[in-house]
Amino acid sequence: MIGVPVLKIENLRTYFYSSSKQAFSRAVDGVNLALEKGETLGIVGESGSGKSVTALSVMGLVTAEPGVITGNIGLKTDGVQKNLLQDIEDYVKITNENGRTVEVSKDNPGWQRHIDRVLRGVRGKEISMIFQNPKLSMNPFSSVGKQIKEAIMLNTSINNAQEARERTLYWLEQVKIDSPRLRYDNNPYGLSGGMCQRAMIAMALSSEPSVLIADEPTTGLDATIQSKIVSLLEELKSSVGVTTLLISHDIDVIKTLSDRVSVMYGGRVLESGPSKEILSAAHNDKHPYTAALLASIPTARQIKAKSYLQAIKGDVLDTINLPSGCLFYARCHQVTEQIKMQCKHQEPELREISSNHNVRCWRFFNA
Amino acid sequence: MKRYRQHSIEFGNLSDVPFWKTAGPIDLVYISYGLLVVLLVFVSYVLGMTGFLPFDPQEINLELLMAPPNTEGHLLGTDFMGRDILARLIIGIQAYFLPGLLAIALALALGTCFGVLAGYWGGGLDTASTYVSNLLNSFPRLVLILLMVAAFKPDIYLVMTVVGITNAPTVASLIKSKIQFLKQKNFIEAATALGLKNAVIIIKHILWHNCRSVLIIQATLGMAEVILIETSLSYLGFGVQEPTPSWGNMVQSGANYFMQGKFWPSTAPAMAILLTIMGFHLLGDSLNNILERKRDQ
Amino acid sequence: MTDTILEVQNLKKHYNQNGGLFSAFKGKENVIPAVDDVSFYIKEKETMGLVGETGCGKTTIGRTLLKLIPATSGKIIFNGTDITHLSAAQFRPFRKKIQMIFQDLDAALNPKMRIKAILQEALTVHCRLSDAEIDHRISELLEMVNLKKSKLSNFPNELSGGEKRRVGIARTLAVGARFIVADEPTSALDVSIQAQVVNLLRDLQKELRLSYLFISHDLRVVELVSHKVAVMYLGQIVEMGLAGRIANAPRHPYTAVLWSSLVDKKSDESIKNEGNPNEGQWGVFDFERPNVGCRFAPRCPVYHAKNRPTICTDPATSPQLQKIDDAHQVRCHFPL
Amino acid sequence: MKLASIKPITVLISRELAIAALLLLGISFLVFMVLFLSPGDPFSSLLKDQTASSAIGTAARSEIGGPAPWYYQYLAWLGNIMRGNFGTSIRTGLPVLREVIRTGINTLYLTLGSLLITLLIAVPIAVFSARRGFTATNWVLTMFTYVVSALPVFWLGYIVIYISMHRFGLFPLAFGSGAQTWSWVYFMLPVFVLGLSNGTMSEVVRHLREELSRVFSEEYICTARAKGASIWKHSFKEGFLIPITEIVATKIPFILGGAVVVEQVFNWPGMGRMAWQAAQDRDFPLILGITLMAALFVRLGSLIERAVHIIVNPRFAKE
Repeated sequence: MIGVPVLKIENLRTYFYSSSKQAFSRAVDGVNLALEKGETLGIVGESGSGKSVTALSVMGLVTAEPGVITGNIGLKTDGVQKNLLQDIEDYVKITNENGRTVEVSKDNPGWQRHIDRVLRGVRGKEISMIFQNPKLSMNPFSSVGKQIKEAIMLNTSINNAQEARERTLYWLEQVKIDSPRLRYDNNPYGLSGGMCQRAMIAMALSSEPSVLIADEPTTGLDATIQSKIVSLLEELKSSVGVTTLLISHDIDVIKTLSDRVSVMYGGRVLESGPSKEILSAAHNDKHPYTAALLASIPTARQIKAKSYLQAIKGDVLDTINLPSGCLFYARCHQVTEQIKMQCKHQEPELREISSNHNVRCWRFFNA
Repeated sequence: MKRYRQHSIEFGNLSDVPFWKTAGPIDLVYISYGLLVVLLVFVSYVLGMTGFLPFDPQEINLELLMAPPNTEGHLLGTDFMGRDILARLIIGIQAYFLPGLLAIALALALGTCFGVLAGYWGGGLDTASTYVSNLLNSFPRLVLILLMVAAFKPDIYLVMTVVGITNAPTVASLIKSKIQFLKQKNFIEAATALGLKNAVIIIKHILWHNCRSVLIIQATLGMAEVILIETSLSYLGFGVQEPTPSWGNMVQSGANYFMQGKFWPSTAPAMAILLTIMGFHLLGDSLNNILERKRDQ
Repeated sequence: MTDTILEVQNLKKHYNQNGGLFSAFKGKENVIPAVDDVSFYIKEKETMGLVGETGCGKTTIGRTLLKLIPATSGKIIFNGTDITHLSAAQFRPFRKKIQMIFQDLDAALNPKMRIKAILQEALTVHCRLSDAEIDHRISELLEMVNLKKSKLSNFPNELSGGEKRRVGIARTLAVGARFIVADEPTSALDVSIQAQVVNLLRDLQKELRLSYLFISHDLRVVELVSHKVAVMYLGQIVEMGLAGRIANAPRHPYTAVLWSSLVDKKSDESIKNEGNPNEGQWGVFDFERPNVGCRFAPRCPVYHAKNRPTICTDPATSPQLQKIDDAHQVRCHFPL
Repeated sequence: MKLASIKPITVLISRELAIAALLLLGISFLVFMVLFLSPGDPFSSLLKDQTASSAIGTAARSEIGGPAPWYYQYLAWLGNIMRGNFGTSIRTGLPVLREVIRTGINTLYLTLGSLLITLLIAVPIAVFSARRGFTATNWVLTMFTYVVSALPVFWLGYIVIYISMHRFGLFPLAFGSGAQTWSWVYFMLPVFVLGLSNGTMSEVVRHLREELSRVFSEEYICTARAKGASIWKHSFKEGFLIPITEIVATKIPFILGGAVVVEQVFNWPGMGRMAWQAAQDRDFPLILGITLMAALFVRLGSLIERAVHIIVNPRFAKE
């Protein structure tokens, strides 16, 4: 599986400033990811873990200020190598004190113009995105077909309207919308949530991107529809074979669809590796957070026995007031006396514990 | 380059950051200016009431007609009858103060009633109140006032009643949308489910906790409107009548001399109007920014 | 000991969808049966789960029980009293006993009030208490729901989702609820917090002898917490029975489809039994919503497998909820 | 079923028309009540020279033997209006309807022209500040809108006249003579003054800016950016078309009110000036006709707004 990554994110930091709290919310804090050709990389995490912000940062769609402040996003497709965060240093000045960022200056309008320029020809063409709320993500003032047609005309070599229409219908069929000809002229509000999501998927794939980013594609849909969308994505994965960055809080979805997975927490990747290894309850060597997350989902045995769920103690991380040691320390149930001080005061690094499996935990370093 | 700086101290409870740190600095400047204007209006009103003025505003001085500013102690000059402009400006606020408060009170009271009826109970009441506000909004205010003035008599209180009533739909729609927002968040249902009485929900939770800032903002903007209306009416000759000064009729009478190049008798009150209305507008808008909008989320 | 605390008989709630001012002239009324002829009962200390897709009317049932919206017809009997037609004032004493946890975390929380004031209001709404008693009760409540005392002085927007949910639960307990309608209590929460809240609700049930109507679309959680489960489809209960039975031996095709849609079951078992028998047969997504006959028929795998028998769609032979086993009812002509 | 519940556009628009008609009826009643209640019973005097043609009025009068009850009077009056008989002006003796239409066209020109000016100034400022956030240029422009909306409009008018007299040698009294070479400038002046200083500029800018920023942060705009499409194209309907028609509809009454003053300043032979004259003379038939006509303008404006809403997206037709 070792190849040249199509999308390589290095040391991405995206901060937001809360004026009412006079502090930074460290939404994404030094994330490294590599997406290889043909694979599906899942990012799993709870709300506030920074998984969606990572995706938006790649697409340059972060609107809250100051937004992306450091990093490197390398995109390599068909021999074209591009850094999507090119020259970010010209727009951002960071002041650190005691190893923490205390002040950021950013020329936001300038950066916005710059990134729009850099990403022209990347958005849509090279990377497409599926969003989490299908009904709100489609323009309510325009028909579904027109919106897909627009994407095709903008991002592919087709620039004949009639041809683009045919292509649109082809994609609508590919995502198994019933009577695509009828749906072509429907406005999004005439469609159900599941159908809208199918149309969104069609739109994202229609521009034949190198990378597809799917941000919570099943959230907010009914259970039966969710499973349909998942099986559609599964099918498309084998038929179209697009490189995918899949983001979800739903472990089951990630488990079904992704080859590798990164677990995010508090803006950091805590663990990454093959999803079969990480997300199966049977495998033992994993980050305590991943283990606890898996344990908190009711299993068939628990349901039968009506037993208590293994809840993770404490509350979700407040990204404004991050602890100085391991981010998960306060909630961790695997802290031993031996490593307690280390956990509390020093943040572990992401290190390989077996092939392709990296974990950010002190437990594995002393052994 | 915009600077974002982390709070230097280690904060425990983040809610303790004072509000003036959280608000945009420009809004604070606007608010201070607006509050200054409000204060000046109050002080002028009190000065006018107590007669504590630099000159007698009604005293005619035929030797000093149209004196330019800063002659013989007349800081802003004198008007066509030699009356001190500053004194007349100060006493002129009397024309707005009580009628203006009447208009605002009327607008808020009526608007709140209609807003609550339409938003809280909805249904037919909502349809009816939409109809009434559409009806009231159909008249250009000044034309309606001219009609009233023609039908009854040119009286500032009558005019202000009309202003108050025609302002009510704006307040009503704001209150209504606020209530609908709370309804959408199931807040009202939750309160009912708890067992609270309608009156408690409306008065305590809706009006006091969630609508008071809306009402304050509307009162502020209402005052600006009152001054603007009175000015226009005075110009048309239906406002406060000479010799009682109001800023409107001062501009109007001064404007006759504008063509002769004597700008001060009308410029001084016009500037007073400009600065005051701007003060109220800025105050209202920045209060809206600070109180009504969550800038972070 | 096992008295029936709440009984619902033939509850109906129809919405009139009309165009306001001029609807009277059009004559035609567009009636949407959000809840259509629903009957069930809940015993003390019991949890009944209510599952179904968005728009199936499960939330409407919860609201009707609390008389937040009036029922069109039917009967709601609480503790032996028919509460269907009580006026708001007559019903107020019952609000002490029947409470609701709303899906929206912010519903119970006035954004301009501190947590303490919110709890205080809930404590004093039905009875007068001295300040000392209030303080005492508040600390009791905090302990019950595992909330730190320091949070009392916070405003709701300073709390995390889990804390907001706890305050919401504390508020219902402050009133002294016996029966709680929990409308999607975990859906707005993160996975790690969901488990905490589910555990908390179950603890409280044991301690305070509460009964729940647990409305959720999370099938696993419903199966875990409830004693019996009702499955709703387009306003009707299509199957009702003991939780384990519904989940593992469903008789109604819809229930079967619903449970088979749990994604993880598929990924775990797909290797073993390749393909789902229902797969591919109901590719219709924006499905029809018939008001007569069997409502599930257009999506039903059995209906299609049996070559669309007319008995399923004929208005005269609408399927009725029938007992097929003790404590297991199904609304289907061809139960699995 | 979902699709079926969206009614065709013609039905929705005819519904709006019916509502507008109902509102006009309410307006006429309100106006009637004002005059009916006013001291000196101007209404009877108004009706006196009209009821000759109205059978219902005379019948009622002879039946009761005194002044007719209010609803008879109202119906009689309404019947006259329906037939286009607004009575004659007390002062000039000319038929009201013709006078109102004659001056109404002038006022319409003034009103629409100044609306255009307002939008031409406000839209760029709003777009600029919605895109750029807070900057120095922005602040200056915003302050400018606050200043012009707080200025007494007639005072600005005087300044403009003063300048035009001294710079261009134009005189207000020359309106209509058309002899001067610069006369078209003079036609533009009142439009410009009213457009600038009708007291709504800051509000218009604020409303537009907020709507635009709201639309820019909508999720579908995010989608549009993600697929590389122009956000202007996608935000046009919700961010420009709808707010602008909304402004046009809601600000017409304000601008008509301002027109009364501006027409006075510039001797513009419009409806507002006539209203002022009528109010001074207590010329009831005339002011009544003007009020009704002004209300008709306002209703037309909001009818256009509703129509645009419906055509742009039938889903919004339901309030």
